[in-house]
Amino acid sequence: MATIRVQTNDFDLSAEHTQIRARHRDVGAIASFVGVVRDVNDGDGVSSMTLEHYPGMTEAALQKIVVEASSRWQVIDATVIHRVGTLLPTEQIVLVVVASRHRADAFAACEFIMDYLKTDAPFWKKETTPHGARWVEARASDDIATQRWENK
Amino acid sequence: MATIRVQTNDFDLSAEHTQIRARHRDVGAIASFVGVVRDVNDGDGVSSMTLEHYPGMTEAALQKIVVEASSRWQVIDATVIHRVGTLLPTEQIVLVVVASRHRADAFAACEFIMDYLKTDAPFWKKETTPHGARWVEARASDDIATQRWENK
Amino acid sequence: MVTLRYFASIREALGKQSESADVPTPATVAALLDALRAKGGAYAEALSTTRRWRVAVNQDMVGLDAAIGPGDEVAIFPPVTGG
Amino acid sequence: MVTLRYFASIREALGKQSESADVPTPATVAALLDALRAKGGAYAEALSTTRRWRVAVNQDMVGLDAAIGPGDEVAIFPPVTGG
Repeated sequence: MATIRVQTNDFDLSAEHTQIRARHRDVGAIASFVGVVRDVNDGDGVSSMTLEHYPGMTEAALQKIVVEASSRWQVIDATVIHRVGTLLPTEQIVLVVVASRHRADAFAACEFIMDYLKTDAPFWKKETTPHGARWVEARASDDIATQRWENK
Repeated sequence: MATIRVQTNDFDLSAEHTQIRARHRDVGAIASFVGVVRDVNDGDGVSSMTLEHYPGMTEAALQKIVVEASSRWQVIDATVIHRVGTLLPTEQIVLVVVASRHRADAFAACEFIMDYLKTDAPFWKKETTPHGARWVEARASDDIATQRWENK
Repeated sequence: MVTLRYFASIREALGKQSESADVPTPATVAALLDALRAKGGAYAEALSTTRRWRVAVNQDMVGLDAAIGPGDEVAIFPPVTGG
Repeated sequence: MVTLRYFASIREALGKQSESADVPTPATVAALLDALRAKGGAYAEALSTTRRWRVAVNQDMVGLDAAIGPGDEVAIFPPVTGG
């Protein structure tokens, strides 16, 4: 069971939790991750960020990542929401929520989904700095974060 | 920087996130954990659960765990809220929120705090089952979860 | 004199949440537990060495060889089960 | 005929988000990229082998040796940076 959404609107973490808790009485643990726009990146001030995606493929890629996580850990429910469009510092970008019976599964599946989202889901960020707008470069550290799951 | 609260009232995860995001412009990652009352434990139905704590010592123990996590990982802000009193299935028991610049630190510190909360913070659960009320037994798996951090 | 505090199943078994005890101090946690067990009945049963319990002195978790001084708050409780 | 879609910095460099291309199919991704580079200018620059880009065929990420058939949707974009 999974909810995948790509949207320009903000999201409400508590509302997503409340829905998951209302749907299941066997959930004991909910791990969540929220990514937030920082006001600095690679040493430069960031005044805003614009996110682009590939409609259709993005949702399919997220679904595939959640299915893979659910095959590795006990996952009762999961929600992934990613915003697109223009966002300002301190705004929420991405939400991953994983509900499980026990906490170790919830934590592992949540972190796995975030790591693969970073390398496999087609989103691109352009940030506005004092030097102008620039596309954010992919990070080698994200590939390394993904690779550590391959060896497990 | 940390917020520690032991309370009978419910909590609002989004409100805690919003406060953290309002206080810092360098937060890029917020990992959270919510523990939920399940309707079953050790094979028996659970109709309610009552939590007791040791006022003073409990808050001090939680503070110490957060300080230890902050010495191991980059932690910008953290919130721990634990409820006491009587709770019903699907109700929230505990909240741990950790904000950091990057996600690996947020995830690790959040899971560390939950693991040590389970073994070091003085809370006790009594659950009501069809066979009557019983004190929940401590789990060996929780000691093992704590011990794996000792070796890191 | 020390203040004893009991929690959870130990509080229920002893039928009280706190009491004062006239322990000759300085003493150790082990000596205090021996003195309590010597009272027999619920004490001997609840604090039996075959059971699992924890001790905190002045709200710090300690081992059996920890020292107890006059005025200390000594809490005895089962392994914790929060979260 | 295949439909080409461009995203992010590649979309900006080529000044378009999609176009139709008359590639003799079946072909491989590598052959399609060679044909595009042969157009020179922004194509040669944006799709240069010294740059990092990714290719998806019908919305599945693929390697250079993947096959392309008539009517396929082929997307070319830089490494992803979401989250």
